[in-house]
Amino acid sequence: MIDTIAIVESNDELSPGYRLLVLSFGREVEARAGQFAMLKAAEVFEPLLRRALAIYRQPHPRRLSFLYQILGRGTQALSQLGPGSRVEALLPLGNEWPIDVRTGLAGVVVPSATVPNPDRNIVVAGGIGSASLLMLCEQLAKEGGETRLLFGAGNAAAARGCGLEDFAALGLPLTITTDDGSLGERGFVTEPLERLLREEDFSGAIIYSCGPWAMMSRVAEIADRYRLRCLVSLEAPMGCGFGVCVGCVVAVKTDGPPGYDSYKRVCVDGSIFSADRIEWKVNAMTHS
Amino acid sequence: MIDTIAIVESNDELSPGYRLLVLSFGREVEARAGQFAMLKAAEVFEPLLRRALAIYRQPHPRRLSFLYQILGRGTQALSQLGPGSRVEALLPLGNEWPIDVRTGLAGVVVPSATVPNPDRNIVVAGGIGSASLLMLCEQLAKEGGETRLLFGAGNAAAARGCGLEDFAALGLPLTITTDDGSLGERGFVTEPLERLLREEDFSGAIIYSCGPWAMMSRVAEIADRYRLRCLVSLEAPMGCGFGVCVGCVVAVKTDGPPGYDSYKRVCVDGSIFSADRIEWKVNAMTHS
Amino acid sequence: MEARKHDPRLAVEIAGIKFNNPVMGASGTFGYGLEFAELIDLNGLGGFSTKGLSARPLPGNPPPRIVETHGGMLNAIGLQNVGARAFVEQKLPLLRRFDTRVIANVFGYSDDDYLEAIQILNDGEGIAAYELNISCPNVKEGGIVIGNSASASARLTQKAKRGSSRPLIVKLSPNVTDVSVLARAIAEAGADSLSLINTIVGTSIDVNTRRPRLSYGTGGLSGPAILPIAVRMVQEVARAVDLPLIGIGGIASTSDALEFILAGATAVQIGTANYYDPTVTTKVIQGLASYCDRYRLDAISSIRGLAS
Amino acid sequence: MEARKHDPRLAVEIAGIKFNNPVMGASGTFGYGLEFAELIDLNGLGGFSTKGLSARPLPGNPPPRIVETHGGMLNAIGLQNVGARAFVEQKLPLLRRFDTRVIANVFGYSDDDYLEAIQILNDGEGIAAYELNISCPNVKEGGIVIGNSASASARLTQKAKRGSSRPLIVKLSPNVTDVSVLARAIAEAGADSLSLINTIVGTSIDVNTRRPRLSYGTGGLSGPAILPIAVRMVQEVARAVDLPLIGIGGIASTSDALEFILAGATAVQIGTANYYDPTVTTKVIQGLASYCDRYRLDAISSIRGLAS
Ligand SMILES: Cc1cc2nc3c(=O)[nH]c(=O)nc-3n(C[C@H](O)[C@H](O)[C@H](O)COP(=O)(O)OP(=O)(O)OC[C@H]3O[C@@H](n4cnc5c(N)ncnc54)[C@H](O)[C@@H]3O)c2cc1C
Ligand SMILES: Cc1cc2nc3c(=O)[nH]c(=O)nc-3n(C[C@H](O)[C@H](O)[C@H](O)COP(=O)(O)OP(=O)(O)OC[C@H]3O[C@@H](n4cnc5c(N)ncnc54)[C@H](O)[C@@H]3O)c2cc1C
Ligand SMILES: Cc1cc2nc3c(=O)[nH]c(=O)nc-3n(C[C@H](O)[C@H](O)[C@H](O)COP(=O)(O)O)c2cc1C
Ligand SMILES: Cc1cc2nc3c(=O)[nH]c(=O)nc-3n(C[C@H](O)[C@H](O)[C@H](O)COP(=O)(O)O)c2cc1C
Ligand code: FES
Ligand code: FES
Repeated sequence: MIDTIAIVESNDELSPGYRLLVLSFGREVEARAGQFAMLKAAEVFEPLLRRALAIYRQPHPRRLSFLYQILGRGTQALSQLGPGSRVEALLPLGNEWPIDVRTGLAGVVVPSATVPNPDRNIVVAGGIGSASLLMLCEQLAKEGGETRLLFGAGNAAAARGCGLEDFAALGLPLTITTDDGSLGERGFVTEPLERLLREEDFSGAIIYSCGPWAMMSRVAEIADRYRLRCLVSLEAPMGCGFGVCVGCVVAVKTDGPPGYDSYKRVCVDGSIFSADRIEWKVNAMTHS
Repeated sequence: MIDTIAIVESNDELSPGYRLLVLSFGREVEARAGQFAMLKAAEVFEPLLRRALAIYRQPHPRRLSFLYQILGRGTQALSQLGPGSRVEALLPLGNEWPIDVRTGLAGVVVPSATVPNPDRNIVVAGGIGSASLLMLCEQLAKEGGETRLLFGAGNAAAARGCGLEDFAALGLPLTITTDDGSLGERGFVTEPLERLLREEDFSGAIIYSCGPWAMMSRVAEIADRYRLRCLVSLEAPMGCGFGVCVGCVVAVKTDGPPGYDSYKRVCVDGSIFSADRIEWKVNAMTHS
Repeated sequence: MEARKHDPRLAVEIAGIKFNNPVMGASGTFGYGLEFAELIDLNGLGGFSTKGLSARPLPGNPPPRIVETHGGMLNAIGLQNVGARAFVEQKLPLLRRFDTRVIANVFGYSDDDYLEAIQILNDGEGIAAYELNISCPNVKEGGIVIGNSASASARLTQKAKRGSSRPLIVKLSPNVTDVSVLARAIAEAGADSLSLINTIVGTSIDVNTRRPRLSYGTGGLSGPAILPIAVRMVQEVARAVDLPLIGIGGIASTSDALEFILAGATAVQIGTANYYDPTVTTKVIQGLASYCDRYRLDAISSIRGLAS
Repeated sequence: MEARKHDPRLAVEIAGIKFNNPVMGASGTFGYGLEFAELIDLNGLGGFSTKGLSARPLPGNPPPRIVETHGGMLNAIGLQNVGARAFVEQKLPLLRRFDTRVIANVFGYSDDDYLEAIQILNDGEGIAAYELNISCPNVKEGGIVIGNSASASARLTQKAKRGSSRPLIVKLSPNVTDVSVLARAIAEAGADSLSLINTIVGTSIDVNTRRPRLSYGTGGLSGPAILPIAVRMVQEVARAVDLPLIGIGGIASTSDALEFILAGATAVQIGTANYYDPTVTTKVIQGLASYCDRYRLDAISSIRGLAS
């Protein structure tokens, strides 16, 4: 984990409300699939807190890219940065997607009992949650097992903003849904997931997912029904990103009465969790 | 007075820490010598308050320029704006330099008893206070009377930042001082003022001045000694710029006991005052 | 007076006074109202509260009187004002031309001062209500000295109510351990409405001169920085008393205003934001109408207190 | 432990404890200290206060626990912590490697809970002092429930002092009418030092869901927004009692820290700023040394209280 000043290489709009930020660092950074950074424009006094963004790609040992959606004041401030601007950055943060499941799901705090089949993977991306999944998909594509990619977004423009082209370029079998049907199937991305599991034999597959809370909760439900291992990367409002504010917690299942272990910090105990350990009903998000 | 969004045409550094901001407006603006505007970058949440900047020049009916020194958070935020950025602007504000003294010193709240000679003028600019004086000097140069210009700054670079070239271009007799002697005379600008009054006959002249509080206070003292009419443009921390917060006051001399009239608002009762009416000892400035 | 143009969904009533909408300018930040006539349509405004008026004109504190802080500002104006008489004679006649509610904010150094100011204002035509400022932190007598004590507040409220020909709004100090205790005492003493919050006492020190930045030493903190505290206090008071409340503190946007209404306020006053966004009141009024559109509300008052 | 490298001008003493400099991490924002070892040199830090420790581990409140506001944030963590025993056994041994002062922040739901936590911590080696957290606003018992009452605070202080083998710092609640009354009562009850301020109670409402944004309903406001209030309270307490004070509230820069020292604080704690600027403590320590250079100060403590 380093706290440093990065320089904006580019910050281009991919689609209205979505941008790709490329940062260059004074030294090499080691970033793994699923990790994130806390970022903030260096000369901006308000908002105070840095914002969590998944590491989208690493085009160069000293360069990282981030894909983000402009929502509120923090992402708005980021969107105004031009090349050469300074960005305060803390990274890399959080655990990584446990890709090589043969060596155990290292880094994922709450292990599951189901037996995974490392050669069959389903990746379910919802909205800008895609940003956390590209490096995972790159590696899954390389590993050679069977990987299905389900990609949901609000509409065609949003799908483009969520990096659809980069995902499509990987050559993995891809199903697209949009809420309004402007691209791919109309409806939620959980529909093709259910269909896939109903119509094909995916026993033992691992589901990787990132997206809105409600979507991931539904994915977890489906995985549970089909007794599949499911990993999710969660979001939560973050104060610090490195474990000290205890503000970013999610409720997890515990055996005993409520105790210190009832809540896990998304930033250091995650952001990737085994879906079956999450108390989905205790809402971690303000905006879900 | 209009509250509007202006667009940055240019915002170039004149010298380290000094910039010239050119704004374009959607409509014609009527700006008079000595008036000011309250400005703030439109997408910046902090600092909250707009900053007072004198109108430096009007290159076009829909365009105004401002010369400013980068001091704290507000001017720093302004300094970061590039062409095309949006600026929240309230203007024109305050009274104007009463150039045509033959028609009376209209707009100056507290009249003085001394009889001015409209054909002899001394302009004393200190630091970035110059920004308020260029349009006045342009008009005095046009009027044709005898005008002496005394221009003080910290050093040669600061003098350039305070618009020295623009003043020099007017062709008025010009004396420059710098604190460190890197340009012109070494010392404060009040020294050539005293010399001028001692060595030449400037009876009846009007002194116009803008600069740091301590300098203007000294100019006022000298004017008083030589029984000359002296007008100063004052600075004060401003909350609103249009008279409603009553935060920008200066203490003025009153005949009776302290009352509602003991304090005048720099923004609407000034910023130009007759120096003999100011209670110089009651400090209006946090930073003088 | 074009009554037609007012959005009926935004109308609210406080102590029998009808406001065209729940958005007002806050005392001390809206001058005598007239200063805004060039910038906004005063007829579109719910109302405003005047700068604190005292029986006699006051000079206020020496400068510096204001300093900006992160997310807010400190002020120690010290109630410089034209005096109640000049207000009635010079300002009110001009204000009567506008279709908006004028609230006279009243200040005194003693109970008698307050009563005298009210007496003078009782003669004025075009005042909708009085707002008793017992919460100004920038004076050595009156204001907060009364407002931080439930018993002193109640005593003055009772007297003021008796001496007043108009509905009485009492403006609460936030500088107390339990604002609901204060609110209950003032409600029982006969107030028609409560407004809150006034500014929170703070200070700022210049580390180079090593002196306070304000000549008065301390000042009152206002602006977005205090909004979360103000919303919480409105919620507490809404639970404690049955009076209409006017929410104040850091409002700079429609959603800020909605937070206060959801916390239990009938109307809101916008203060500091007027300084850096002089048309903010107009924007918030429009924003409330859009919110009604979006959620198909017949009346903005239908969401009052829903977050409690 | 390279004692040489410490700037002697910055050394301060509180209740007999020597701090290498007056800059500490504030409780609840500095974890158990170890989380910062990767980011700053802990040996350079004056000290830090741990997350509130209770006799038994606590789960804390359900999410959402934090929400950002203008110039600050609200938190309602609810004191999730590993418990005093686990702290002594798992964290302290690691902390003893660093040349910095560890202050154990202590919390309980009742007087007995506090005493029990202190009892457990008394066994731990490497704790410099206790900080009694009687000002946490995010719990239904203990914390602010005690800290807003001068008598309850004094009673607990007395008991804690008796049960404690170490100097006792009491952390004051800012949610009171007169913090100096509170301070005097706690000083008389035997506290060795006072720290202030804890967070100010606030709330934030989501105007779309029409519910509070925090699951707990209200939270504690921290960050630059509250600095002017905190500096004012330090000044008031410095005038009221003769104890060394630790100033807290919104510090994010050297000049912020200096404001507290000029107001009367011997040392400062930095909280929220650590979240968005994890090396802020180091920067402020360097900044204080530069200030000493600039004004040729032999000791930073020589300017303590000068603005009063
Ligand atoms: C580990 C992690 C990785 C993330 N990766 C990405 C990414 O790669 N790309 C991307 O665009 N976004 C990502 N997010 C979400 C991103 O952090 C939020 O969108 C951002 O913080 C919103 O900040 P804002 O200032 O724009 O909005 P705010 O003004 O803070 O809020 C705007 C809206 O977003 C909601 N919100 C606030 N905080 C969060 C949050 N942490 N997560 C989600 N919603 C929030 C608010 O409730 C509000 O409705 C990630 C979040 C986490 C925790
Ligand atoms: C009528 C008027 C006209 C002005 N015209 C110009 C101009 O043309 N060009 C220009 O560069 N400046 C001008 N100023 C001064 C300018 O407004 C301040 O420099 C600016 O407000 C400082 O803001 P900041 O955020 O950069 O600094 P802050 O962070 O607010 O403060 C930085 C330093 O400046 C001091 N300061 C704060 N407010 C003021 C203030 N209003 N005036 C002076 N010092 C202040 C502070 O005490 C501090 O020491 C004018 C001021 C007034 C009142
Ligand atoms: C400069 C200034 C002057 C004020 N004067 C008064 C006053 O005369 N009477 C009063 O009741 N409140 C006064 N207030 C308080 C405001 O009306 C309001 O309660 C407070 O500023 C909080 O709202 P805000 O955060 O929107 O500004 C004043 C506030 C400011 C900033
Ligand atoms: C997330 C969070 C958790 C906190 N937890 C504690 C705590 O456990 N014990 C305590 O005494 N203070 C706690 N505090 C209060 C801080 O120590 C500090 O008093 C307060 O935040 C003001 O300082 P700041 O503005 O620098 O953050 C907490 C503050 C925050 C923001
Ligand atoms: S964001 Fe602070 S602990 Fe996770
Ligand atoms: S700046 Fe507000 S009255 Fe002058």
